[in-house]
Amino acid sequence: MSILADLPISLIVLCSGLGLVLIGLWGMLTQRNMIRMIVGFSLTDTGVHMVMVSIGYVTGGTAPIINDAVPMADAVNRVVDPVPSALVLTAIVIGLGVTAVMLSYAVRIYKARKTLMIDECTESKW
Amino acid sequence: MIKSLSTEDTLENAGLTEEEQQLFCNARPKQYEPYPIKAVEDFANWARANSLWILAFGTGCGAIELRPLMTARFDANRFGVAGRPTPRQSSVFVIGGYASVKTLKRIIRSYEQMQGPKFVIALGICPVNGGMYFDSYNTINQFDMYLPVDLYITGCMPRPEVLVAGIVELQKKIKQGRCDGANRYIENFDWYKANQKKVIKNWDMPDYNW
Amino acid sequence: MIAEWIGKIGNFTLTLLIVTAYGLFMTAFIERIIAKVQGRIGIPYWQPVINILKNFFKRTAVSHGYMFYLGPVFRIAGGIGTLAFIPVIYGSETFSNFSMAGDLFLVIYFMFFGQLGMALGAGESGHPYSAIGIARGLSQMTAYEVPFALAVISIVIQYDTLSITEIVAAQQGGWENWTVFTNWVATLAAMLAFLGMTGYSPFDIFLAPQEIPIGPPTEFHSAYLSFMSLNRALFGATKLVLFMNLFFGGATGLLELMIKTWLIYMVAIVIGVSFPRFRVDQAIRFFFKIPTLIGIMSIVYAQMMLTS
Amino acid sequence: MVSSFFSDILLHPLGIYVLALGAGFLIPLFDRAHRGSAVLVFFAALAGMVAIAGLNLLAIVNGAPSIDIETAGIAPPFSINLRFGLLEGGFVLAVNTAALLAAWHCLPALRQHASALLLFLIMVMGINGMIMTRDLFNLFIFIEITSIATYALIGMERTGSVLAAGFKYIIATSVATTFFLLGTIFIYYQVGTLNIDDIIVHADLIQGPIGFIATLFVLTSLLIELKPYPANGWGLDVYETAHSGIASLISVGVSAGVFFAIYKVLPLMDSYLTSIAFIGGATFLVSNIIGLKQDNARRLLGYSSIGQMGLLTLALALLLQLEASSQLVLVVGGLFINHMLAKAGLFWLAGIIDRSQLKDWCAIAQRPGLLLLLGIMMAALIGLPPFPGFWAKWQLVMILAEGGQYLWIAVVLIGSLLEAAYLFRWFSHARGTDNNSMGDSSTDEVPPQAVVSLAQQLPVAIATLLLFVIGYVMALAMNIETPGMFLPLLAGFALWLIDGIRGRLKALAMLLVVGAGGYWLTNDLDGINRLFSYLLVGGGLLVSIAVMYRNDDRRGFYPLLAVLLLSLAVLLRAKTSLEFFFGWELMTLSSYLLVTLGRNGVKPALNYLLFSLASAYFILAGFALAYAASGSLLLSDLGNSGDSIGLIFSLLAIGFVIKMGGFGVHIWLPGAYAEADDDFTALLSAVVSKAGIFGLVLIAANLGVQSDIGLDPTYVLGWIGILTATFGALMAVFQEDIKRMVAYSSMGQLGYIVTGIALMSHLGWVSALYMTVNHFLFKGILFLSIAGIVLRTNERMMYKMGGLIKNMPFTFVFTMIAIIAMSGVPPLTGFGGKWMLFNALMDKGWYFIAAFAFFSSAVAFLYMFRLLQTVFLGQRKLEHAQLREAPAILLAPQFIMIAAIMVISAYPRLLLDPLSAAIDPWISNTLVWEGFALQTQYGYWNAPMIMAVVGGVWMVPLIILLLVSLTMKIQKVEQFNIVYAAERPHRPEDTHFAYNFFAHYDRAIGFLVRPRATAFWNAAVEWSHTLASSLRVFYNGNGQTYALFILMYFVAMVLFNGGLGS
Repeated sequence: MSILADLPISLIVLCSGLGLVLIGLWGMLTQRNMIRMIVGFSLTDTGVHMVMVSIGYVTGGTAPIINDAVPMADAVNRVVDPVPSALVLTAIVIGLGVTAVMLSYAVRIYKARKTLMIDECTESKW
Repeated sequence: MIKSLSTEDTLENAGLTEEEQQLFCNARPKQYEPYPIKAVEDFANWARANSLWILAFGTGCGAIELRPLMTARFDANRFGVAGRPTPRQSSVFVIGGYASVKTLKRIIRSYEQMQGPKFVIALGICPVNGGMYFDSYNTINQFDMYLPVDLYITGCMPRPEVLVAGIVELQKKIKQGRCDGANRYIENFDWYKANQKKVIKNWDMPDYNW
Repeated sequence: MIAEWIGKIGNFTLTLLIVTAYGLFMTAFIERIIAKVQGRIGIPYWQPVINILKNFFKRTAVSHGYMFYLGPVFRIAGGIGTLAFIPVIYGSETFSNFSMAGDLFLVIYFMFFGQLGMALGAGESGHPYSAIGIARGLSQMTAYEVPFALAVISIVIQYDTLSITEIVAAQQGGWENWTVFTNWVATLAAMLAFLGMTGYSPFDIFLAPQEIPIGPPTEFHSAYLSFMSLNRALFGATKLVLFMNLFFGGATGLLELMIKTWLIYMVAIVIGVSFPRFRVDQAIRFFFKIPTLIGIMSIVYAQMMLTS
Repeated sequence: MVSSFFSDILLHPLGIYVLALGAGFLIPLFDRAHRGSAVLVFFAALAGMVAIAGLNLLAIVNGAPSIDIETAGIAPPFSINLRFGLLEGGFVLAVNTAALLAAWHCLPALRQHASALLLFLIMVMGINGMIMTRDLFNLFIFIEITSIATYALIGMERTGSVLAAGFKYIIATSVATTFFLLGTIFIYYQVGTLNIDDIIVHADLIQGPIGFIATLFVLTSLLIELKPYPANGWGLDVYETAHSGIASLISVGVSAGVFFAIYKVLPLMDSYLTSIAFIGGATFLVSNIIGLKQDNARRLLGYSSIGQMGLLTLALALLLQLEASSQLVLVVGGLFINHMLAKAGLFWLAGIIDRSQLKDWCAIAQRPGLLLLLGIMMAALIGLPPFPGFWAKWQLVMILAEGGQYLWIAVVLIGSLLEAAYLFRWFSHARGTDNNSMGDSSTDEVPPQAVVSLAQQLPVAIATLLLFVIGYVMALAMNIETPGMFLPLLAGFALWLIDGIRGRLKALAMLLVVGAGGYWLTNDLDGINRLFSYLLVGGGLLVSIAVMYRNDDRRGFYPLLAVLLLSLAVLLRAKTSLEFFFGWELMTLSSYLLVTLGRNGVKPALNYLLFSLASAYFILAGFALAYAASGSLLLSDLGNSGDSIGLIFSLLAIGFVIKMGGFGVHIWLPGAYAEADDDFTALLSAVVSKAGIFGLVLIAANLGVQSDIGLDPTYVLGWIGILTATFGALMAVFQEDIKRMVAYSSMGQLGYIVTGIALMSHLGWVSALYMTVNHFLFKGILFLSIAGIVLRTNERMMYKMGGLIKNMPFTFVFTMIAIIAMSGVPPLTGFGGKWMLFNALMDKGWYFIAAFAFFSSAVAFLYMFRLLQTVFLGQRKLEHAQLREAPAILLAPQFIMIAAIMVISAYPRLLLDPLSAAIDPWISNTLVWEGFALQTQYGYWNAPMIMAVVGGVWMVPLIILLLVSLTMKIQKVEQFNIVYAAERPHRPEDTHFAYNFFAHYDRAIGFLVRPRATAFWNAAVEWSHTLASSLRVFYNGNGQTYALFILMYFVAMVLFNGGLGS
C-alpha cells in the first residue's frame, strides 16, 4: 500500500499503459479471430493513449489554465502539460476511425467468405 | 525444255519419274575421233597401254583371280596396271566370269561412268557363252550382246598367268589402235540398250549413266 | 622492270619443272621401294608420268559445274604458289623464286589455298564421299597443324625471323648448325606433324581407297585428275623442301636438295609401311597428345636457349 | 486586387487542403443531384491541387522563398506549421499529378460510389500533408488520414482476396503507427516540442534509453511503412489485389509521403544512417531476387515497387552519409520521379490490360502502341536513357564511387540487373514468344488480344511523355551535349510517326535520316573516332541498304534501326564517360528491341539484353572508379586514375568483352544473332559488334598507354581473346543452323581482335583495326548472303539446303570470297590481319597465344568449308530446283564490299596508312614500308606481289586446262550423275552429306565444347530461383505472421543498433 502510494500516479498509468500495449499486441498476434485481433488493437491503442496521458501529467499539478491561481511564471512547474491531453483526444478519434474501418472489414470479410479466421485468408502469398 | 523425247541429242530416260528426269543428264553419248595427228594418237595409245587402271569391281567368281595380280608373284604393277576404286578414273573393266542380270545392271552403270578410251576384258568362258551357267535363269550367256568386249581370256577359271598374258595382249591391241569398244558401244547404242533392257526388268536408271 | 619479271618467271618455271619432275620421280621411287619391301619389282620409274599423260589423253569427261571445273586449277595453283614463295636452294638467285613476296607465315597459310579450292571443286561434284573425305582431311589438318605451329613458333623464337632465307642462312656452316641438332625438340614435333601432312599411313584415312573410294577426288578424272596428280607430286616435293629449309639446313645445290628431301620423305614412308591406319578421331587425338606436348616443350626449349 | 486574391488566397499551398476538404463537402451534395457533376467537382479539385502545387513550385524555382504556413496565428514551435519549399513542392506536384492521372485511370471504379471520390481526395490531401507538415504529431495525423482513406479505398472492391489483403494491410500499418505514436510522445517527453525543426535544434535533449527508443520507434515505423524486407508481405498483397489505380497511388503516392517524412526526421537519425542504408540496400536486392520467381504481374510490380523504395532509401541514407546532400535533388529526386511515373504507369497498364499471369500478357503482342508504352516504362524503371532514372543512377554511382562505397555500387548494379531480368522477362511474355515476322502471321494462332481504348491509355501516355520531358531536363542539368545526344531519339520518333507508310519507302526515309544525322554527328570527328565513324555509320548505312529487300510492314523496325545507328554515332562523339554511357545504353536498348522483332527473337533477345546490361554495369562501375580517381568525366582523363588503373581497365574491359561475346559470356550471342531478322543480323555482327571494339580501343588507348604499357590485365585479355577465338571456332564447327554457325564464327573472329588490342603495341593495334575492317567486310557479306539464302529457301538448317550454287551463283561467289577473306588464306585481306597479329604476338613474346591463334584459324577452315559445302555444293533438294538468285538489293552492298576486299587485298597500304595515323597519338608508328612491302622485325609482306603471283599461278593452269578441254568431249551432267558404288542415288536428301558433318571431330575433341557455359548460366538461373524461393518463405500470406515480423523488426532494429544499453 505504501509502495503504491509512493509511486507517482503518472508512473502507474504509464506502466499500466505499456502493459495494455503488450497485452494488446499479444492478443493481435495470438488470436486467430479477426474480431479478437481488433480487440487486441483497441487495447494497444488505449494503452498508447494512457502512456501519452501519463507523459504530460505533473504530480500534484493543476489544470493548465493560466489565471490568477497559476501565475504565468510558475506555470511550467505547476500545471499539467495540456499538449498530451490534446494529442490523446486526436489519437482517440483516429483510433476510433481505424477500429471502425477494421470492424467493417471484418464484417465484409465474413460476408465474402463466411469466416473470420485470419489464417484462412492467405491466398495472396509468395 | 522437253526432256522426255529420244532424239539425236537426247535420250528418253523412260525408266525415271518426271521428278528424277531433272536429276539425271539425258544427253546421248557421242563417239570420239582419234587425234588428227597420227603421231599424237600413237603416243597417246602408248600411254594408255602402259597405264591400265582396272576398275576394282569384282563382278563374278573370276574376281578372285584378279587379286593375285598385285602380289609379289605376278606383280602386274610392272605393266602399269593398277586398281582404281572409282570408274571415273579407271580405263579397264575386267568382267570376272559369269554376269548375273542383277550384276549386269551395275556393270553397265559402271562401264558408262568410265571415261573413254575404255577397255573391257572378259574373263573366263561364261561371258562367251554362259559356260556352266548357260541355262541359268538369271545369268546372261553372251556378254557382248550387252557391252562391247575388247579382249576375251577364256578358261574356267583362267589363272593369273593367263590374265597377265591377256593384259600384255590388250596393250598390244591398244598400241595398234584397235581397241575401239567404247566407240562401238556408242555406234550401236540403241541395239545395246535394247538388249540390256530386254534382260534387266527393273531398269530404274537413266538410259545412259553419265 | 619487265625484264626483271620475265627473268624471274623464267627462273621460277625452271624451278617448277625441276621440282615437279623430282616429285614425280620420288613418287615412283617410293613406290618401288614399297614394292621391294613386298618382294615385287614395282612400277617403272616413268609410270607416274605415263599416268598423267594417259589422263590428259582421255577423250571424254564430265563436268559437274564451274566450281568442279576450277577445283583442280585451284589445287595446282596452291601447289605452284606454295613453291613460288619458298626459296628452294640457298644462295641461288635462280632458285629463290618469289620468296621476297612473303615469309614463312605466308607459305604456311598459302598451303590452304589449294586445299580449299580443291575441296570446293570436290564438293560441287555432289558425291557424298567427296564431302566425307574432305571433312576427315580438314579435321586431321587442324590436329597436325598444332604441333607444326608450335614447332614453327619455336624456330621463329630460335632464329628471330620469319624469313625462310634467313632461317636457312642461320643453319649454314656445318651440320651441327641444323635445326634438327640445335632444336631437336621442335624438329621432332614438326616431323610428327609431317606424317599427318603427307597423308601416308597411319594418317591416310581421308583418302580411304576402299571405304570411300579415294575420298575427295572420287569424281575427278581425265585432265582434272592429271592436274591433281601433278600437284600431288609437286606439293609433296614442296613440303619436303620447306621442311628441309626449316629443319635440315636447307640445300646449297640440287644434289644436296635431293638427298635431304629423299631422306626426309623416307621417314614418312618407313612409318607408313610399318603401321596400319588410324581412324580420324584417333589421329586427331594422337596429334593432340604427344606431338602437341613435344611442341610445347620445343617452345620452352627455344626460350631457354634464347635466354642462356 | 483580383490577381492578388488569386495569388495569395486561392493559389496559396493551403489551397490544396481547402480544395480537398471543400470538394469533400461538395461531392456528396452534388452527388445528390447528379453523379457526373460530383465527378466534375472531383476532377476540378484534383486539377486545382496540381495547379497550385505547380504554380507555387514554379515561383520557388524562379527564386521565390519557400512558403511557411502557420496555423492558428501563432508562430511555430507553438503551433503546427506546414512548409512548401523546393523539395516539398516537387514531391507535392509529382504526387498530385500522379493522383490526377490515377484518378483518370480508376474513374470507372471510383464513380461507383461518391464516397470513393471523396476518399480519394482525402488520401491525396493526406499525402500532401505528410510531405508538407513540420509537426511530428501532425505527421502522425496525416499518416493516419491517408491510411484510413487508403483502407477504405482498398476495400472498394469487395472480393475476398482484396478484403483479406486490406485487413492485413490495416493490421500491419496500425501496429507501425502505434509505435510511431509512442516514439512521438517519448520525443515530446524529452524535448518538449513537436515541431520537427525545433526538435532538430534541440536534438541533444534526446538521449538515454528513452531517447534511443523514441527515435528508433519513429524511424522504424516510418521505414516499415516503406515495406522493408522481410516485413512487407502485407504490402505485396495489396499491390497484387487492390484496384490498380489505388495500388499505384499506394506505391508512388503514399510511399512518397512516407519517404519524405523519413527525409524530414533524418537529421535526428544520424547514427542510424548505416542501418537505413542497409535496410534500403537489402530490400532493393532481395525484392529484386524474389521478383525473379514471380509470375503474377501485379505482385511483380509490388516487388519492383518495394525494391525501388529500397533503392531510394539507400540513396538517401548514403548521400547524407557522404555529405552530398547537394545532389539530393538530382539523385533522389530523379529516382523518385522516375519510379513514380514508370511504376504508376505500369500499374495502370496492368490495370487496363488486366491479365494477372505474366504468360497471359501475350494478349498485347499485336498491340504495338501498348507494347511501346510497356517497354518505355520498363526501360525507365531500370534506368535506361534518356529517362530520369538513368541520370539519377549514374550520379548515384558516381557519388558512391567518390565516397569509396564500392559494395553499395555492387548492390545497386546487381539489384538493377535483377530488376531488368524480371521486367524484361515480362516484356518478353507481352511481346509473345514466337511471333512470325515473315509475313504469314495470319496463319498462326493469335491469342485473344486485349481491348484497350485510347482514353484508358491516356494516363500512361502522359506519364511516358513526362518521363521523356523530365529526362531531357535532367540531361540539361547534367551538361550533356544537346541536341546531338538526343538526335537518335528524335530521328526514331520522326520515323515512328511515318511508320504507317510502305516498307521500302520507310527504309529509304530511314537511310536518309541516318545518313544526314550520322553525317551531322560525325563530320567533325578526327583520329580514331573518325575512322570508326566510317565503319560504324558509313558501314552501317552500307549494310542497311540491304534492308530494302523486304517490303513488308516491319512495324518499329526502321525507327529502331535509326536509333541504333545514330546512337553509334553518339558513342563516337562522346567526350565524357557519361555521354559514352548514354550512347552505349541507347545502343543496347535499341538493338535489344530490334532483336525481339526477329522470328523467334524474344527469348534470345532477353539473354542479349541481360548480358548487355551486365556489360553496361561493368562499364558504369569502371567509369565511376575512374571518376573517383581522376575527378573528371572526360574520356581523355581516364588515364589519370593513379593506382586503380588496373582495376578500372579490368572492369571496362570485362564490360566490352561481354558485349563482344567473350569466352564464357558468349551464350547470348548465337541466339541473338540467329533469331534476329536476317538483315539485322548482318548489322549486329558487322557493325554493332564494332562498338565493343571501339570501346576496347578507347580504354586501351586512354588507360593502357598513357600509364606504362605492360598493364597486367592486358595479358589476361589477350588470353580471353584467343580462347574466344578458339572456342568460337570450335563451337561453330558443330552447328547445324547456318546463322548460329556464322554467329559463333563472328564471336571467334572478334576474339582475334581482342587479342590484337590487348597486345598494346603498334603492330597489334594496327592488326586489330585491320581485322576490324576486314571483319566488317566479310561478316557483312556473309550475313547478307545468308539473308538471301534464308529468304529464298525459308530454311536455316544447313543440311536441308545444298547445291544452291546452281541457283545462286553470285551469292556463292560472294560467300566464297568472304570466306577466303575470313580464313586468312592469301592473297585476300584475311592474311594481312593474321600475319600482323602473328608478328605482333611473336614480338611481344606471347608464343602460346600465337599457337592458339594458329590452331583456331585452322579450325575455322572446318566451319567455313562446311558452310560452302552443305549450302552451295553437294546435292540440291528437289524443292529448291526453281529458286532464284537473291534480290539485287541484297547483292549490291555485298558487291561493294567485295570490291573493297579486293582493293585492300592488293593495296593494303591504302588502309594501313590511315589506321597507323589514327593510332599515332598513342603509339608511334612502327610500320616500315619498302615499296609495297611491309617489314617487321620478323618478316615481310608484299601484298601486291603476292596478289600478282597468285593471280599468275592461278591463270596459267586455268588456261592449260581450257586448252586441254578442247581435245575432249566434256559433258555437263546433272546432280545424280555421280559414281555411287555402281548404284544410283534415290533422293538428294540421303545423298547429301551434311548433317553432323564433323561427327568424327566431335568424337575426338567434342568434349571441349559441351555447353558448359550455357550449363553454368542455366545453373546460375536455377540458383537465383532457389535463392528467391528461400527468401520469400516469409510471405506465407498470414496477416498475423506479418504483424509478428513487424514487431520483430522493431526488436531487431533495437538490437542491431546496440540495444537499450547505449
